[in-house]
Parts: sequence; C-alpha cells; structure tokens
Amino acid sequence: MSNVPVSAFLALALILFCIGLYGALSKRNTVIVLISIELMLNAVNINLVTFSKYGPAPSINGQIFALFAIAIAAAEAAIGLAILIALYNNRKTVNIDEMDQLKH
Amino acid sequence: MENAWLIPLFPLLSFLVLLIAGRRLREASAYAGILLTLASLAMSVYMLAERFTKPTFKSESVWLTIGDLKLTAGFEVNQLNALMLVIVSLVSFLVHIYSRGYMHGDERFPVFYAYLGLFTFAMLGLVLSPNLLQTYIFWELVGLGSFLLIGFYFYKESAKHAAQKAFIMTRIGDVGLLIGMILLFWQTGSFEYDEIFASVKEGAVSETMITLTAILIFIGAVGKSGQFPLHTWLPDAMEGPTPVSALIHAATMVAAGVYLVAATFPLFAASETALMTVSVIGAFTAIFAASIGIVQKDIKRVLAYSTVSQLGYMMLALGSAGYVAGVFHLMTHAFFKALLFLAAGSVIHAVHTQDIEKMGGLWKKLRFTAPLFLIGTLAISGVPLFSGFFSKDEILVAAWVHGNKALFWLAVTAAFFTAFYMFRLFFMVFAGEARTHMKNVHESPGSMIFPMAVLGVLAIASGYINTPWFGTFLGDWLVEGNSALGHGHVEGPAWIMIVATLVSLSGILLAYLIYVKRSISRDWLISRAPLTYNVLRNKYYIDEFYGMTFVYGAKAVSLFLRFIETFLVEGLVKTVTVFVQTLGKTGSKIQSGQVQTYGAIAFVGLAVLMVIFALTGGYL
Amino acid sequence: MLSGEFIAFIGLALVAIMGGVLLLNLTKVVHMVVALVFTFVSIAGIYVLLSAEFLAAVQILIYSGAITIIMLFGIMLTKHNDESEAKGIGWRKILLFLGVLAFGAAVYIGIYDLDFTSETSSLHVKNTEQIGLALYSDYIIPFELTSVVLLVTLVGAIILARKDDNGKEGDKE
Amino acid sequence: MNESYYLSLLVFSPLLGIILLAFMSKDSEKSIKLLGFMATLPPAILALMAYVSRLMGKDLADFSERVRWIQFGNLPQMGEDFFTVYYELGIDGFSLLMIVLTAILSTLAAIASFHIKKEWKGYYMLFLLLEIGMLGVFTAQNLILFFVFFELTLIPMFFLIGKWGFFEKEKAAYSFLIYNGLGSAILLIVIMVLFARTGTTNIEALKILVNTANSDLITPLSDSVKYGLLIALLVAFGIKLPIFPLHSWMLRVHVEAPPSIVMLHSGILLKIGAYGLIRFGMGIFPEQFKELAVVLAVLGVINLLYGAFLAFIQKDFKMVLAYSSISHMGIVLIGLGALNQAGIQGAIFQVVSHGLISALLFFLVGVFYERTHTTDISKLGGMAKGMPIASGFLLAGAMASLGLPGMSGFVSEFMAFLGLFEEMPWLAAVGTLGIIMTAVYLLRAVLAITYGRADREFAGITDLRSYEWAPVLVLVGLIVLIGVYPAVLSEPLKSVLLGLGG
Repeated sequence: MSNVPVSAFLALALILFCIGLYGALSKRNTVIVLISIELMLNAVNINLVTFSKYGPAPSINGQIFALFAIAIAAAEAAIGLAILIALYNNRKTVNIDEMDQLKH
Repeated sequence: MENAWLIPLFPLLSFLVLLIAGRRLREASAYAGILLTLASLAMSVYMLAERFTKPTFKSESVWLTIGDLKLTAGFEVNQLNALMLVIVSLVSFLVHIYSRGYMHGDERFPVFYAYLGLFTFAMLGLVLSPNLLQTYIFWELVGLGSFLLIGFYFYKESAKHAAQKAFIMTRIGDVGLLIGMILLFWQTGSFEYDEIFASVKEGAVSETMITLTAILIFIGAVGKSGQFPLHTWLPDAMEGPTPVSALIHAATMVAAGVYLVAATFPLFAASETALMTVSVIGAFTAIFAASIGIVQKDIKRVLAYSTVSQLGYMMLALGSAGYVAGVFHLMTHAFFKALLFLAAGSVIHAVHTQDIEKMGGLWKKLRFTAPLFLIGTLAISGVPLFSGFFSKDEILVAAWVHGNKALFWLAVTAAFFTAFYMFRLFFMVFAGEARTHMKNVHESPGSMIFPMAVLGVLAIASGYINTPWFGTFLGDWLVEGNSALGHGHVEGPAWIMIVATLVSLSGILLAYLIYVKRSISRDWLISRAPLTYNVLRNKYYIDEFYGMTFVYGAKAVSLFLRFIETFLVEGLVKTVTVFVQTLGKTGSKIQSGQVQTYGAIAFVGLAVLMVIFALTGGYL
Repeated sequence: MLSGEFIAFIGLALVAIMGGVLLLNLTKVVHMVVALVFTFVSIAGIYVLLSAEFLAAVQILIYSGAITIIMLFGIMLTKHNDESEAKGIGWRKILLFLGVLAFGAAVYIGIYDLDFTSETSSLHVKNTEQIGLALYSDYIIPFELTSVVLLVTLVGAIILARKDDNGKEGDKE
Repeated sequence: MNESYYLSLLVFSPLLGIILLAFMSKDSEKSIKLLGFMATLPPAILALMAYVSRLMGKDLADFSERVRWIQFGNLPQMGEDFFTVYYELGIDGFSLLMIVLTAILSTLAAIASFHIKKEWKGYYMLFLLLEIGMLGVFTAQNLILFFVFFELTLIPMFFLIGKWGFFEKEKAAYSFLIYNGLGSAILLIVIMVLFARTGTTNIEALKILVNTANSDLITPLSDSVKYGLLIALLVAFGIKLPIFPLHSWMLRVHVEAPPSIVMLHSGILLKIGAYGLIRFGMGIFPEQFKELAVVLAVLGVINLLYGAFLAFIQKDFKMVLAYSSISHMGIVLIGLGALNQAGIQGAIFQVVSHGLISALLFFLVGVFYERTHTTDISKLGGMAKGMPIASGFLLAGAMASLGLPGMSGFVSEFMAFLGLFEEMPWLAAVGTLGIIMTAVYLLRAVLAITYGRADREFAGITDLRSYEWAPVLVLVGLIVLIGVYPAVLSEPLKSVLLGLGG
C-alpha cells in the first residue's frame, strides 16, 4: 500500500515550504507575502497529515492539528489583510520596502 | 701584593671626590688628582718590585651567581700586569701634572680631572683583571673615559662627532670581544684566563673554535687599538685636549688592544691562522697609517697616525709570536709617544694652532720643548741608542724569524716612512723660519716641562732593559714560568739591526733634504702623483666609504623598517579599524526597519547554522 | 512499481510545485494568487492520498475558497504597482536564494531516507467521524478556544479595516 | 611577627592616601602634591622591609595569606577548593623584586608628578589607584585575582594618559585601552578555560594539575589545547610587553602621556607582560614553552633590532626612548627564549634594570621638557652648557641603557646573551648587532641634546631643583648598585630559578 515513500511527501512539503519562505522574504508586495506565508502553513499541514498516516504512531491527532492550523491560518489571513488595508489607507502603498517604521 | 686592588681605587676616589666637590675645589682639584694618582704610582712601583721576587698573585671572589654558575671577580698580579700597572700609573701621573699647566683657566677644570681619574681607574682595573669578563667590563669603562675626554669640549660639533665615533667604532670591536668571550665560556666553562689556557692546552677546545674565538677577541683589540679597518676614530679623537691624547690615545688605552692580545697570547699561539691574521692586520696597518701620516698637516693627526702605525707594529710582533717584542714596544712606545704628545701639546699651548704649515722656527723659542720633542722623534724613528731602536729591532727580528718575509719587508718600509714623516713634522715645526707671524710665543710652565723631561729620560733609557748588547732582562722576566709565551729573546741575523738603522737614517735624510735643505721640492708628490696625494690626503677615503656604506646602510635599513612600520604594522591596525568600521556601517544599514529584511537575515543565519550542523554531523 | 497512487502523487506534487513556482515568477498580483489556487487544490488531493478526506474538503473550502477570495479582495482594495516587483535581482535575493537552497538541502539530508515501519492505520475508515469524535472529546477546549480566536479575528478585522475618520491617527512615528 | 595581613597592608596602603585626598580642597596644590607623595611612602617602606627581611633569611612563604572569596557552584563531593576563588596574596623572589621596584618607582614618579600642571587631586587619586593595581598584580596568587588587579591598572592609566597627557592624548589613551583591553580579553579566555577545566586558578595548583599526566581534571587538557593557551598568553602579554608587531599603542603612550606616568608605564606596566610570561607561560606550560622558545628568541632578536633601527631615525627624543623600550624588551625575550638559567636570570634582571633606566630617562625628559617645552632633538642641543648636571645624568642614563658595564643594563644584557649563545649561537650573533645599534641611536640622540652648540639662551633655566635630585640620585644609585653588585638581585632569585627548571 505504501508505495509512495514518506520522504516523498516530506520532500514535497519541504519544497513548498522553501518556495513560500522565499516568497515571503523576497516579494515586495505585501499581499504576496501574506499568501506565501499561507503556502508555508500549507506545507506544514502536509507534514502533519503525512505523519498522522505514516508516522511512528499513526493516529488522527495529526489531522486535528492540521485542522486547527487551517483555522488559525484563516484568521491570520483575515487579520493580515485588515492590517494591510489599514496601512494602505494611511500610507497609500502596499510596497513592503516602504514600511520601515521599525527603524524609527 | 694582596693590596693591589687598592691601586685602581685611588683614581676612582679622585673621580668621586672631584665629581662631588669639584665645584668648590676649583683648580685645587688638580692636587687631589695628582696626589691620588701618585699613591697609585707608588703602589704600582712597589708591586712591580715585589713581583721581581715573588710569584704571581691572584685573588678572587664570587661576583655574580647564575643558578649553578658562579662568575668571579678579582685581581691578578703577574709580570705583564705589574709592568702595565707601572706604565699606566706613571703616564697618568705625569699627565695629571702636565694638565695643571695645560688646562689652566678652563672653566671645567675639575671635571677634566674627574674624567682623568675615571679613566685611570678603568685602565688600572683593566690591567689587573684576571678574567675575560672583568677585562671586558673595564674595557668598556676605559672606552667611556675616552669618550668623555674626547668630547670634553662638548660645545664643539667636531668634538661631539669624534666622541660619538670613537665610542661606536670601539663598540663594534667590543661586540667581537663579547662574542668571543661568551663562546669561549661555553667551550671552556670559565672566563678565567688560566682556566681557558689550560683547556686550550689540553685540547678541550676544537681548532676552529680557538681560531674563531681568537679572531673575535682580536676584533675587540682592533677596535680599541685603532687597527685597520676600525682605525678611523683614533685620528678624530685628537679633538680631545692634548694631555688626553697623550694618556689615552697614545700610551694606555689604545695599547689596551695590544695588551689584550698579549694577555690572551696562549690562545692565539694555539692557532696559526689567528696569529697570521694578527700579524697581517698589524703589518698592513703599520704601513697604511704611516703612508697617511706623510701628508697630514695637523700636528696631532700626524702623531695619531703614527700611533696607529706603531700599534700595527706591536700587533705584527705579537702575530709573529714575538710576545716580548710586542710588550717591549708597547712600553717604549708608551713613553716616547706620550712624550711626543705632551711636547706637541706644549707647542700648541705656545702657538695656539695645530697646523704645522703655520709653524716653523720654533727651535729657538721653545728651549725645552724642542729638544724633548727631538728625543721623542729620534726614539720613534728608531735611531740607535734610543729606546725605539731596540724595541723596533726586536719586532723586525721576530717577524724575520717567524718566517713571513713579506711582512718583514713591509715592516721595514713602514719604519722608513715613520722616520720620514716624524722628521718632516719635526723640521716643519722647529726648523727654518716661522711661516706666519706668531705673537707671544712663550715656553710652557714648569708643570708641563717636568713630565716631559721625565718621559724624555724614559724614552732614551727604557730601551736598555732589553737589548741584545747588555742582556734581555725584560724578556726573560716576562716569559718566566710560562712556556706558552715563547722565548724571552729571539736570536736573529745581525744585519737586521743594520738595515733598520740605515732605513731610519735614510728616512731622516730624505726629510732633511726636502724640508730643510729644500733640495727636493716639497710639492714633489703633489705634482708627480696628484692622485696618490689626494688619496693619502683624504686618508684613502675610508671615512667617506664608511659614511656611504655603513651609515647610509643603517639609515636605509631604518627607513625600510619605518616603511614597514607605517605600512605594515600601522596598516594592519588600519585594516582592522576599517574592517570594524565597515562592519558597523553595514550593520547599521541592515537596520533598515524593514521586517522582511530582518527576517531574511535571521533566516540566512539559520540556514548557515543548519548547514554547519549538517556538515559537522551535529544534526540529528 | 508505478501504482496508481504513485502516479497520482507525482501529478499532484508537480501541479503544487508548479503553482508555487508561478507564484514566484508571475508579474501580476492577481495571476499569482490564481496560480496559488492550483497549489491549494493539489494539496487537497495530497490529503486524499493521505487518507484525510475531511481535511481535503476543508482545504478546498478554506484555502481555495475563503483565503483566496480574501486575498483577491485585498488586492482589489489596494493599488498595485507591478513594476516594483521586476526591479532586478539584488544581492539580497541571491543571498536569500542560496540560503533557501542551503536550508532545503540541510533539511533534505534529514528526511531523505526517513521511513517508519508503521502499522497499518485505519484513518480512511470513517475519517470525518473520527475527526469529529476527537474534536469534541480530547480537543474540546482547543476547539472552543479556536472559536474565540475566530471571533476576535472577526471583530479585530473590522476595526482595523474600518476607514479612519480622524485622518492620520495611525501614522505615529 | 604575624605577617598574615602584611601583603594586604602593603598592597592597599595607598588607599589611605586616596581617602585623605578625597577630603582635600581641590586648589591647595602644594599640600595635595605633598600628600600624594607621602601616600606612596608606606608601600615603599613596607616593600623595602620585606626585601630586607628576605635578605635576613626569612622565608617568603611566611607572607602568604589566603581568605575564601568567591564560590562558583557547590560541588562538595569534589572537595571544598573546587571552583572556589580565594583572595590569596603571596610573593616569591621575583615578585618581591617587582614589588620593591614598583614601590620605589611609584614614590619617585610621585615626585616627578610635581611637574603636573592641573587637577592635582584627581591626578594623585588615580595615581595611587594605579599603584594599588600594580602592587596587586605582582602579589596575586591566583589568576582571577591577578586579572582583577591587571584591569585595575588599565582604568586609572587610561584617564591619566587621556587627561594629563600632551597633544594627542585622547588618541593615545584610546589606543592604550583598546590594545590592552584586547590583551586582557584574551587573558580572560585563557583564565576561564583553565578555571573551567581544572576547577582552580591558583597558580601553584595549576602548575601541578596541568603538568601531571592523568591528573584529576574535569576534561583533560590535550597538548594542542595547552599550545593554544600558551600562544594566547603570549599574545596577551605580548601586547603588554610589547612584542613586534603589537607595539604601536605603546609608542603613542610613551609620546603623549605625561613623563611621570611614562616612568611608571615603561618602568612597571610593560614589565607585567614579562612577569606574566615568566610566571604563567613558563610556569604553567613548561613543556610547551620549551617548544616555543625558539620563536621567542627570534621575536626577541626582531624586537631588539627593529626597535634599535627605528630609534635611530626618530626626531623626537620620546620616540627614541619608546623604540628603545621595544628594543630592550627584545632582550627580555631573548633571555626567555634561551630558557636556561643565565637567560632567565638575564631576562629578570633586564626587567628590573630597564624599569630603573627608563624611569630615569623619562624623568629627565620631564625635567628637560619642563624647561624647554620641547623634546624635539633638533630643537634641543648644547644643553650641557646650561644644565650640566641634568645633562650629565642624561648621559649616565643613556650609558646605562646601552649596557655600559658597571651599570645594571650591562649585567642583564650580558646574561641574556650568555644564555642565548649557549642555545642558539647564530641567532645570538645576529642579536649582538643590536648592542652596536643601541649605542648608535642613544649616543646620536643624547649627544644631539646635550653636546654641540647651544642655540638657546640659558638665562632663567635652572639646573636640577632640589626635589628633582632625589629621584635622579636614587635611580642612578640603584642602577650602579645592581651593576656593581648584582647579588642584590640574584640572591632573592635563587629559589625562583631552581623552580623554573632552567
């Protein structure tokens, strides 16, 4: 049954995570950055679900975790976007380069 | 002889007393100096007399402990030491007296006497030293005395340079001595002369080591005795007051090199190469300095070059295994050269110039000085019946017997030159008419004449203690009980004496013809061989050569190092500074306030750490 | 060897990765978001392969549906200057790319031969029921807390996104 | 006599002066100077008493004192000394000499400080603090205490240079602090590694623990770790000494600091480097030190020649002396590199002797500067005319420095070379070039100042004043005493040399 090795799922998760990471750290558009973060969360979810099936102690718990993660991710996306829009209203930009208030 | 250690202490006392109380004593300082030196002289004479009957006395105690090593200090009275004690204290005593007249009126009169005391102390200490280390210590102190006295007229730039030059050039030699001494110490385990000689005799030291150390010690002697190639300081040292020239740069300190070779003679005798080196350097210096002496115009410089030349003679004698000849000439030379210098001082005192071109016709005006100067000149020229004749003859015999005929003929030629330039000097100063107008030429005071008279007597008489005619007392006594020093008297062919006489007489004759009869033009050399004349006049350009090579060499090295200092060392520091500053600037640039950048950097750091862990296997 | 499951996995994985790559390389923001929808859907497929049917459904609902829509709204509510994305390849991007590669490689070393000899699981049997049971028994408290979080999110989002009448209140420096 | 507090009393006695000074009014110049000077007397007297009692045959171990100080962790099963730092003071022959030297030089430098022109109160307080630090460094029996005192010397020194120095004083102070801070950071690493590995910082205990195979360490010290530690020590103390190419800070300090402070700096603080190398480098890692001896000797010769050649072309007399210090520290290294009894004793002698000589020379620099307001060689000249006594002493100092027999410089130089010639004759032969160069550069500088034609009027320039006589006479006296009768130093050193296995 398990002719797809565990490492293949993990590798897929890793690749997606890396893409998400790269996107999150390099893109200038704040929306894309938020989406990249969603992608990273997804990669993590793949891991959770994989281990819930093929892990050393398979159980439903992994899927539950993934569920929670999705819920929180949805909340995060909403808040993130809200902040983005608030910021946009103030500064008229979504370019992340110009958000440097931390410096001051 | 147990009290011989007191001898150097009298002059030291004089030094200290005059240093502290000199300002109050003013010219009375002279008496303190004279009395204390007299005490030394008296004790020295007593020691010498005692040494005729008693064996060598040596006493030592520990000076410095280095872990298990014990270095000693003490004193020794053997034949050579006893003889040197008398020579040194006698000349010093006479110079003390003489200076009272010569230095009269100088504002630093007490200082002068203090320095004289210091020098005499060091010289006597040197003579009494029973080991190389102590010799070295006093060797340097003697150099200090010489340095201080050359630079006595400190406000003259030339005196400053002369003093500096003297100190540094002799120090170059001293380093040779130091190395040789330390090498010998690790070979033989001792600085003591007798222990070193014993192990050399037993063959405990390899042949090459003996040669090496002997030559290194000889380098020390070369520096002190103004032998080629370290001779240039000695003529310059004439910047010092004339009594100093007589004491230090004629009779005692410069002879210390010869004394050192004589004192370590068994070491040299064990190595043919070392002896050869000594004799070749000696012979070369003798003729070399004599040739320069021919054209010099400064009365003291002529005498200085003659000193260099005569010291070369002594070295030649020692190198030819003529221990007695060397020491004998050392003694006679001390007397007649001191006489010549004192007489020259008396002349300078009278006419206030040192240029012999400006003198002339002084024979009648200086009733006492002139004959005394003549005695000295005759003695140094090797005219029979004067002391120089006997000692020079001994040297020639030794050179002939030792086998190197080329050196022998060199020595004979040098003798000819000596006779020629000494009489050139004499005739130019005393004969004929005054070449410039001299006011107030007056004979020197008695305090100056008396020492000269004593030395005059000695310049004649001292030769007779070691003659082929009446017996070689000195020689026999010197080598008594020590076979390593060679024979007391070396038999040579009788014609050598005749040749020597002829050579010196012909030199005198030539000088007479040129400078008195004027049957040969004075400008003969200038017109015939201007190049040779110029080379001689400029002392073979040795000073210039040293200036170009060593002085500029040292400067160049220094500048090169400064280059390193500014660019390498400081550059290194600058690099570090710039690096740190750049780091700081980059760091503050990274603080852009952009969360994304922060994240990126933090992440890259994490990645680097992970890679490191993965590679070192610390992962999992 | 080439079982149907494997082929399905390869296909889904390729689509997911392609979506990610397109996300990085497209220039228009809307296109990026759409590219990502492919990824989300393929991930749902992966979930099915991993016997998590309920999760797959949730994935499609939340990600492909809700989140993507929110993002599109976000994009539409703001102005986008696409050229800013295309501004050359700076040193930072290269460094970051290398860092990501290194990170990936380092993690890959850890996972490439990972295999657990696990007992057969029974997750695919009544998957939704299993989740439901677990959620309302063991995970009841986290579940309730999640709902609180969602409520807070709701309120917070509204407050944040509300147009500020007082002008520049948020512009504190 | 109960000496259990003797050393503490000795080390902290300047504190009394600091406290008294704190109550003085800022402007009463005369009494501050007098009090500052008086405050240096108690340690000097106590140090001399200790020295005398050593000569009387007293065992120096009687002076040791030991009080529990800091406890790190609580591991009773390893014994109660484990990870405990004691406050422990003690002396051996070498440190006794250093203490006497420190105490005497401090007193003399306090006299030299009469030339200071401003803020005497702060100056003397820092000065006394510095003295506590220096005395402490030489009495500390464990590394942590040593480090504390070592740092205690840095801070007062920083302010003394930075506030009372010449033109570029701030820069000099900073480079002093940065270089020495680096050095002490490295030193701290070494100390901590040793402490962590052995559980003790007591020097005697470390000597045994580090060098016994299978000794009961937390983790055994491999040979490469020992090498690493020794090299780190070499760098740390090499900065202090200083060893080429870590010397540039020291030139600035010598030029910019007030002469009275340079007396102490050149006389004592540089010697801490040598002291540390001998005490810790050679003491704790003897095996490794032997291997590195050649390197030390080579560095020594480089220092000697490098300093000498650069001193030759300097235009400022203070620079000449600064480079001469580098050159003379080369002799210390040469002696250490020889690593036989003669060499080590030579190095220790050189430490003491150079301390006295450079103090003398810098004191005279201060004297000349006070009257002429320059130290530029070309602007001075013919000073012997107007200031014969000061010039005479300057010449005497130069002679001592260039190793004239009968003065202390010769004895140390001679022994260092004697030692090196036994081990590495060729290197030593190269090194002797330094002896010649020393004479060359010192005479060039000193004669240019004292001899020759005087370009200035000497009206109003006084020769040595009465209070200036004391330091000069004491220093020259000590220099000559050591030169003529070296047993004053070699006697207390006997046991030290045997201990170092020479």
